[in-house]
Amino acid sequence: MTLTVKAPNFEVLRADFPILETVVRGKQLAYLDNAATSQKPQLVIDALDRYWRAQNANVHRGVHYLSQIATSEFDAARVKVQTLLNAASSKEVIFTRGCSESINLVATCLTSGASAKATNGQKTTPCIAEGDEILISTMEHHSNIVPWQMAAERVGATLKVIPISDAGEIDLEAYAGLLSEKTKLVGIVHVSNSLGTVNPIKQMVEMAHAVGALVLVDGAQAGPHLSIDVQDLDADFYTLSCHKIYAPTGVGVLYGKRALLEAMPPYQGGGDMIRTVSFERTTYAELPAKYEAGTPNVAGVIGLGAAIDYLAHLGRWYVGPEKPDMTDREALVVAFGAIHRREAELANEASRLLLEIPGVQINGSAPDKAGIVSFTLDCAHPHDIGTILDSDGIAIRAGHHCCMPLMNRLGVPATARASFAFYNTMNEAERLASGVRKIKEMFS
Amino acid sequence: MTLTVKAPNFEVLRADFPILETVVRGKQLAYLDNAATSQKPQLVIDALDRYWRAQNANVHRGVHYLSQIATSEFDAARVKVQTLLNAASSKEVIFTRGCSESINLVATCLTSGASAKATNGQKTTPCIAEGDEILISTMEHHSNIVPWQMAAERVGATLKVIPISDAGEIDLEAYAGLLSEKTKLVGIVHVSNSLGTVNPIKQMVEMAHAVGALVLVDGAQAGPHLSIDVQDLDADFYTLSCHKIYAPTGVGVLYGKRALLEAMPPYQGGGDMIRTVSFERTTYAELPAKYEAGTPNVAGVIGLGAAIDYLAHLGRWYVGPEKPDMTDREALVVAFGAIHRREAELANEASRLLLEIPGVQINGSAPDKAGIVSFTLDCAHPHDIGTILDSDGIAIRAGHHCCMPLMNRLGVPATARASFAFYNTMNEAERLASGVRKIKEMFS
Amino acid sequence: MSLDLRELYQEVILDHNKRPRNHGRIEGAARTAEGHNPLCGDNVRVYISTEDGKMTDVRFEGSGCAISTASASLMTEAVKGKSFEEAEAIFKEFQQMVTTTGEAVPHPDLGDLEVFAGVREYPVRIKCATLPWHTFRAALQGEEEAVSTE
Amino acid sequence: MSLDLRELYQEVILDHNKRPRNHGRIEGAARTAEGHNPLCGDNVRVYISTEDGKMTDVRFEGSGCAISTASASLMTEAVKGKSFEEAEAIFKEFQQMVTTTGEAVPHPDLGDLEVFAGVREYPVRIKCATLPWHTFRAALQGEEEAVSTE
Ligand SMILES: Cc1ncc(COP(=O)(O)O)c(C=O)c1O
Ligand SMILES: Cc1ncc(COP(=O)(O)O)c(C=O)c1O
Ligand code: FES
Ligand code: FES
Repeated sequence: MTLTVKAPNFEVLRADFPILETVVRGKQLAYLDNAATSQKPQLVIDALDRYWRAQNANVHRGVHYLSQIATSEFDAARVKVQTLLNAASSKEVIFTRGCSESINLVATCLTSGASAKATNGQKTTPCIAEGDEILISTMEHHSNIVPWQMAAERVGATLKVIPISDAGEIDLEAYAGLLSEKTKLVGIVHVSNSLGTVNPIKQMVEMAHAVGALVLVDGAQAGPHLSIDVQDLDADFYTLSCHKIYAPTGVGVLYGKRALLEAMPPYQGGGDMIRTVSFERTTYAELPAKYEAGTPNVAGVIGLGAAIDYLAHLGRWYVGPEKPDMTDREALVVAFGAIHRREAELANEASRLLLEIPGVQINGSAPDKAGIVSFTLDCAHPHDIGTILDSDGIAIRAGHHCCMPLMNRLGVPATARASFAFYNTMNEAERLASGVRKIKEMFS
Repeated sequence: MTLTVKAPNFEVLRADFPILETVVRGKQLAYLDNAATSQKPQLVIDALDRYWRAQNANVHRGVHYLSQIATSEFDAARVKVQTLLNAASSKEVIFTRGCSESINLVATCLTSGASAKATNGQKTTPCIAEGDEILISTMEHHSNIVPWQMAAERVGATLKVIPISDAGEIDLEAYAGLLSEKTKLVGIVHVSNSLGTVNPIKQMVEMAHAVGALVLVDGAQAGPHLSIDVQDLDADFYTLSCHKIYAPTGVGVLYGKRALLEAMPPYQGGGDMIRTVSFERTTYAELPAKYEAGTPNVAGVIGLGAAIDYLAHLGRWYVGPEKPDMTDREALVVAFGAIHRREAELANEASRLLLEIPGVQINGSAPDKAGIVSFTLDCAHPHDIGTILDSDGIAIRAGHHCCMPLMNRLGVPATARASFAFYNTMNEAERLASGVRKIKEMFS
Repeated sequence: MSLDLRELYQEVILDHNKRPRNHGRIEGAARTAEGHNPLCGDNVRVYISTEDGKMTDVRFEGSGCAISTASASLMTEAVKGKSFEEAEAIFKEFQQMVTTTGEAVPHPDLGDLEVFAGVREYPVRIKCATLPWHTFRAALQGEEEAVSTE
Repeated sequence: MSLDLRELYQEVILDHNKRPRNHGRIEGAARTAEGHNPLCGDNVRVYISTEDGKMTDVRFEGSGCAISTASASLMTEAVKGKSFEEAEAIFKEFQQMVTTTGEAVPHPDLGDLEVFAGVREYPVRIKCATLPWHTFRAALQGEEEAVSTE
């Protein structure tokens, strides 16, 4: 879809996010910690409020009025996620507690061979076994490392690591060399939360499939910034962290190809994930219920639906009244195109200004980056930077960003990270840089 | 604590729950589906709204203003849960996605012997192994059956079932007979969601401990109605479903004795649950972080804190101005005493009126029951009852209530269930009964 | 009781629920299948006897609500003596009637089955009405495993 | 820059951060321990030499922020030459100063260490200030495993 309109002013969208009005120690909040969690638009806050006041009930199997409303809103949100990811079926969308749980689910179910018998009479169960290899990369978040370490240990598989270049990009040659028939699974982050690098997922999936390996894509940081098409990527599993996509906390998404999710054993047991239970024999429900034991986060999922609505509105607003009959999917594609450009603009300007300060080093210089600027300053520890910027109302994150192996690779114990959302401004990027400049002076 | 005041009028509390104003098909909503999920007081709705507008950030390790507020509210909620359960330490309170996940966590970690090596150098790890026995009861919810079936199958343990009497009470003699040195774990529901029976947990725990078995108490239905003291019960694990305790969806609690939680291997891997990660060796964080991989449901947990505040307010309101310096724990004990009495009153009246209708049978006649009335009518299927009552604005649940084995024991495919909260009224109990009477006429 | 509800629980339905027609099994039936409604746990089994491409007898057994029982009862009456194609055509129209939202249109071809028109206002009960039909079709197609309405 | 912040990053702290005193290891130290701050991943190692119940030398190594580095540096200065009991008394007062909320009170006994009074306004940074001290005490108690501030 090509845009014929002049880009509208993103700053008007700030009014949709009430928290951006916050004043911190006398200064206007500059929220540059979006990679940790995003802020929520009024539309989402209102949907939640409405839910608690007028719709709250447990979903599924309820015959009464509230239960029917809650169920239909809940089911509608699943279809919205299907649209967001361009999944072939809404049955391929599993709601979890978060991106971390989504990854754990896959890592556990692919290595719980013993329970595989319990599935609904499936013949072949995808499974990682002794001697098999799991490939992940140096830039993974702990949530895409530790579950695989635990899984590998459980079955006696080997975890191998794809190296990265100094610029913070996957070493594709090394990746090709590591792939073999032993490789059963590749776990790779779509957008690095520490570097901002956007990885060449489509190509990596193709290479993995050529040796018969499955691919799980950790989309925690891609979800808020890129338009995702799981069918085009041909990813076997794709995970989202919904609180980073302008939706409430406590919701994650696991997308999985239907045949895989059907063949895998169940994860957690409990209400809703069963078909029949007896002490002798329990049979499991069909997708997506099979992987959703217990009462789901009904309000959170409905809030996620509202967040996706907001993004579609954003796409329509961006295009203007010219394309009144855009589908939701088209509107989302437009929205993310615009968001990605806007965030890159902000991050590039922040990087440029920071690099003018002697002693600043930026980690991650891939050409295609999401709005993340990870940096260090020679004379000050990232936590000192964080505390001092906070006193100017500027919220950034300092630390290892749940990427200790990557910090090791970069040779730093921690970094300071400013992460941008479309509602940030050029002025905020400038405030960040001038804050860092003051720290430089103070600590030299 | 003895009360010297005359019981205040519970009906004034209805004003705290905005959803109770709902009009369904022209009739005022009578929400009698509280065992499925409870409604939320304004205090909780407001806390959530405030969170999204003024406090939202990712918790832990954040140095900036919002992150500090969110973290301190989040941590405070953990202490409130400690008070609610009278746990010895807030480190014994683990936040999960729900009661089902809490039970799965324990079932998995007690049977994942292989991963036990990975814990922080613990010597003895509590573990269920081949040939061991797990005891659960006939009246368990699927969430306290299926995880144990899966766990037993994983390691080759045997699942045994404690029978119940016709009145819906645990057969304690049979229980004594089933307990042996082979018994490694007893999983028992505190309050049955289908029968309302309050089980003699303290005695059952004592009996289990005498043979060296651990006890997990499924407190999903006890949390909203009884004052719980895990130290007095001496339960090894206790689980809560927070959306049933006037708190948001997407939050559960696992209480576990510290020594056990420390000795058990971790459950899910990811951010926040680690101490250090390297590709060679990962060490795990201390409690409670060890069991909380990934971003938690921050808003949900803070909402839970507000729900506990509300319950403490309720206790203070009930006592009146006489005891200005009650502790929160004392206020909660008072609140639940009052709630339990009020709900029993409502449920008893509903039972009495229903039993006047020929063909009505009530399932569960234990002397000490929580506010649950499960019934069948000879001429109408529970779902027909549910649909017809709904058209009168009366919300009940019909079905197997995630208790298929219990339905089998009762010899019914399903029941209709009215479940009361303290905000229900005598008038609602009467409307229920007169609705059922009309159905009787219609279907005879 | 509301008007809506009278639309759902019409006299014909209440009657067929109380005294279901063609209730019971056919020993050695040519075709049979079991259906299961995962929303409530109810089951129905349908038996079919055939001769010369016509269904000479159709019966059912199982536990269910008034809607599913009456639907099974009325279905057996509607398809008895019909060919498979004729039955399929009835099913199609029936399904369309109970799942189409919007302005109600008359379905005179359905005869007594038209009493289920009100079900479309009760989304969670639609499966009650269609369960017997899905099971019937599974029996025709000779499916072995229990079908579910999902 | 806000006043509050000047309270936290006092000149003395900035100075000890830039030029930490007693920085380095003591080969064959009588006592040593490693401390770890799980909030940030930073580490510190403390070495102690003793003679006749007095600490003749105390040094530290590690990576940390300005607060923890300056705290380690000022701690080594404060405890050198002291007995274990005297050091423990200083620690107690120091800890009280950085963790007590409410009206600030002077702590003249702490000498230079009083520059950390501002830390109490920054809850997430308190562990930075106490990490060296917890590590020091672990070394005194001869703990083998790395201690953490949690
Ligand atoms: C007795 C009992 N146990 C467990 C559960 C499961 O709780 P949740 O659905 O919140 O995981 C429930 C509620 O549905 C219950 O009533
Ligand atoms: C790249 C990446 N993967 C996984 C996660 C984990 O997501 P969550 O904490 O929502 O489970 C995060 C966010 O913290 C992330 O940035
Ligand atoms: S409620 Fe079970 S078939 Fe209708
Ligand atoms: S930030 Fe690590 S010790 Fe201060």
